[in-house]
Amino acid sequence: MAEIVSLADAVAELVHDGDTVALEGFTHLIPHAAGHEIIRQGRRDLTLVRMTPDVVYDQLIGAGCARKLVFSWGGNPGVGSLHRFRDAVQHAWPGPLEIEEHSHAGMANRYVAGASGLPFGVLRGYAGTDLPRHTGTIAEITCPFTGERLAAVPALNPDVSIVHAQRADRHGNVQLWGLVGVQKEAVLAASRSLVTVEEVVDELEPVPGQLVLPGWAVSRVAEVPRGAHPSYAQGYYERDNDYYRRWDAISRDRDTFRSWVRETVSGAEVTTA
Amino acid sequence: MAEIVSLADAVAELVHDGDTVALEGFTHLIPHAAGHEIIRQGRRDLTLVRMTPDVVYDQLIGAGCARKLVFSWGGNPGVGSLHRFRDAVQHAWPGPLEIEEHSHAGMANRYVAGASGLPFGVLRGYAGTDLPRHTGTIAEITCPFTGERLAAVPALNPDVSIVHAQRADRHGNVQLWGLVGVQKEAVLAASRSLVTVEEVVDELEPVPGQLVLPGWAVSRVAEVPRGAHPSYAQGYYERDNDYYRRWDAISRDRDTFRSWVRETVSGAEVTTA
Amino acid sequence: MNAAARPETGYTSDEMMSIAAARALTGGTRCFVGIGLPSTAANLARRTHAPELVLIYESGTLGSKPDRLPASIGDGILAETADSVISVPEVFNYWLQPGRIDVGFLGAAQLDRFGNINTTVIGDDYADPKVRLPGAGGAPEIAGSCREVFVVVRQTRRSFVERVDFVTSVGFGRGPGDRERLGLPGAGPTLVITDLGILRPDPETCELVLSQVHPGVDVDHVRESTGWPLDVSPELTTTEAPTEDELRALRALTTVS
Amino acid sequence: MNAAARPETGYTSDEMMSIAAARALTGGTRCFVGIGLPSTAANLARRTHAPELVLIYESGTLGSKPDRLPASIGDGILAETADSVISVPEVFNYWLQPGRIDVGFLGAAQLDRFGNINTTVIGDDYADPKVRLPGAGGAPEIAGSCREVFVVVRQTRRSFVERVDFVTSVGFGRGPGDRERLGLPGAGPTLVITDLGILRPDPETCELVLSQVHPGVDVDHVRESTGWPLDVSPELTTTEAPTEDELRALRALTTVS
Repeated sequence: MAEIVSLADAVAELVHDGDTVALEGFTHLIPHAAGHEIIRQGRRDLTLVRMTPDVVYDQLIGAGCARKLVFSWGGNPGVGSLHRFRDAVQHAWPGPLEIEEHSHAGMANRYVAGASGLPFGVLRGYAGTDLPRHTGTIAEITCPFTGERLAAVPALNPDVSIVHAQRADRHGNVQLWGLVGVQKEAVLAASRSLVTVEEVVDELEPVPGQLVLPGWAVSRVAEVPRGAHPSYAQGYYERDNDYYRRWDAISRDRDTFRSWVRETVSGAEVTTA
Repeated sequence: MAEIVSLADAVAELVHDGDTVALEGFTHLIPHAAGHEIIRQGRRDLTLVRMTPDVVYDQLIGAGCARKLVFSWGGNPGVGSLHRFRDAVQHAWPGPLEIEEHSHAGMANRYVAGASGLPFGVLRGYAGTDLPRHTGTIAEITCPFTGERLAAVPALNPDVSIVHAQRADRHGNVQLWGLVGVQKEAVLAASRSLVTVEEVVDELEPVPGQLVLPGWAVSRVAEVPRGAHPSYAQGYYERDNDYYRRWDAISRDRDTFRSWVRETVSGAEVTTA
Repeated sequence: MNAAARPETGYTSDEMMSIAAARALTGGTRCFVGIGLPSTAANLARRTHAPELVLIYESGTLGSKPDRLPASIGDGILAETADSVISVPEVFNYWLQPGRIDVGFLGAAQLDRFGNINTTVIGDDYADPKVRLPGAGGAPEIAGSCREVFVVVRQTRRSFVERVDFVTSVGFGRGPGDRERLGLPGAGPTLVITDLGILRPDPETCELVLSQVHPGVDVDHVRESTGWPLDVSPELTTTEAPTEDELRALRALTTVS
Repeated sequence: MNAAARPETGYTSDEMMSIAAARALTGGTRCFVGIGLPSTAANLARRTHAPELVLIYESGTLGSKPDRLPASIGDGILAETADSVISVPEVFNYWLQPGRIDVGFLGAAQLDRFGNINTTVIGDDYADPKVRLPGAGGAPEIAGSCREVFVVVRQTRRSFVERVDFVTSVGFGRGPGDRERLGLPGAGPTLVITDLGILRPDPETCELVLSQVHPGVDVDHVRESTGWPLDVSPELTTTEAPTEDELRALRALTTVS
């Protein structure tokens, strides 16, 4: 049964410097509060994994938590570019950022392989693109029955995966619905996992389209109302589209970003490498 | 959009002699009525695919519809053996039955590969068992990243897959819930598909745990109330456990079985090869 | 359940077997419940001393809490009472294969001295078998991937053989080191519960050894019911007889269904 | 949408582009809707002449029917109005990869004469790019597996280049036969809709050729806005101007969001 703890305790216990950490949530249910807690606790040298590094990863990268990014699409959805991500890749600020770049299909299959206890996944992908020239984790594999050649990608098995969900019960059983993305796979692929939830309830009323993760498959649950803001939690609150638009201005300038970290993530400082 | 037709028309149109046909449903929602229609229309030389060939496949095999069986567990669940299946394997009655035998994990991954448009699936399976010595469709594959050796199985892509569901709407969108087994994979893996449903409704009210197949992914829908009997349809009727027990006696004896076919499947005859 | 309760004890040997098997499941163990005898034992355990037991069925249910004995592994009660209902591919790929399950609970038609299981064919010729059995089902991967495997099976000379006619599910293969060589992550069959007693693998030889007899069962009778020269543990113990509570719970479970 | 409506026409070139793109989607086409401009066009088509259009988003929705323009490809309205909500791995593995989708609708940062798309980096050095773009997302496999691909992109000398700096998604590679050699099942980019006109691949050379100009657009201006010597089809036609209904529907859609 997953233990129910505070967000600060969960991050302190589960996320260590140098870890490979995945925060997942496809537009919906992005664990922003957990991301801020990682910044607040000053974690360093993380390998950050995420299909769609958007604003929360821009913040983590800008704050100097990351050594490496494993991803398939890094942008501010509906707005434009991620300026902290760009600044790290183009100008190594606040430090150099190694990248390992895949397609969505590849990343999804890497999580599936990780969740399945397999060392690799197979897909029809990457053929003819320039990705395999720059990404070491794309290989060719031959079908033993037909001789056909396909792409293989290694399993993703993060040290910690963090996702946000609508609800958990007191045994740590987790319930989410709406767009469920790759959250189940991310949690099952990881050695340790944290689920932040809108609320802890006595009984999980069934909801159409729900996905339930048994408490015994989750390490820690933390109750964090609005923990996905500015993304949304279906049934709880809407996406704060203004925040995403405002982020463009905040993140464009290093000093504005520094002030944002100091003021918003309560006193955390950006240290440059 | 799936066309809504009668069961007889659907089987006449979709299932041809010599086809590879999968009827799926894991204990729940087994398409018995469709199986009987195949017997009634006298289909021959079918390669029958099913993870758990139980009573409906005992009937199809006994009635002489099958040339080959691809499966992972053939029994009468909760009762014992399948006597028609045994008689076919042990005494070639009513004709010889070729078998291709896998484990559940292997069959499930064969359907997944088929649904995914991949030529093969990968699993940790079969190691140390005698299955690979007798089943040609099990191979070894090496992970291109770790060098680890795993099992590979070829995709299953039936000519026709048939499943039963609780409901469809008038566009042929299909809704099922409860144990969903491998039905989605079976339908998506097949060239053609038939879904028999308890009822066709105007609107599919969402149900927790539902699986919805869009009408454009299904070839034909046929309304067949109680079409899963003697198995069950959650929310509609219970499993007829007595039927399964009675089947043991009916199927033990060839003549009793012949009479059953004649009387129950309206006039069909068993022809021996 | 075959056989009536023996007048001298007030319970049948099958009842003793189910109760002994149930006792082996404790706490919040995640248990993959195979078809047949294991389901009775697992449900009994959950209804008596192990209410936190997590029952997983290959039909796609995690954490089923049935209030009667399911008629099959796909009984609707399993889905209706589950924490989560998932597809069959997901059961095998996301839950069984990565080693998330503590105990795989299996039956057997034949079992050999190294705990290998046959549920495929009786006879030497696969193509022309003496008896065609149901086949593998989920068992090969349950036997491979669960952290340990408990087998529940009635003990006779026909079922307990020197070497199974067909290895459907691997126990210890041909002996020490075989599981490792085959890359099977789990510990294999650590416990075999029969209607006569309990066998455990010898840690050195991996051979199944009689470690416990049920009350009133003679060791010689167990030997005669075994198709290989059965070793008996020097620390042989006798199973505690079923309690009134256990018998009542078992009978309530099996009568209702 | 940038730029105000030109007084002489009453609509902007972006509006013309979205309307031209929308018109390309008809009937019950299954359309995989990429991020950005494609979503506007696909939603416009569904709201006007193609109510049966099946919209599929990589966020996990089959058959979304939003009544406003989604703010992103993961907008809640897409899940709430979908026939089926599925996981992201399922979108790619069960629905895209096997070729079930008729049209993949993509945007681009750079596009070359063979319809290859770059959304990864601008500049020659991947490790030290001039501009770091968002990356691949779902596009490489959308471009590979959909039966055909429509690209919507604003046409400038910077975006329409002789050869993309980085092939994120394959169009026709280096020319005829390349898709077949790479094992890509779909027909590739059969239609490129810009703010100036429409380009189609020459069936022999696979090179993008101007086949249509939007009303009031000069062919020379299109040539100047293209980074390679642009061929013009001998059957060049002019796009029908947006109707009042189309403009009203487009503006209703984009204003509400």
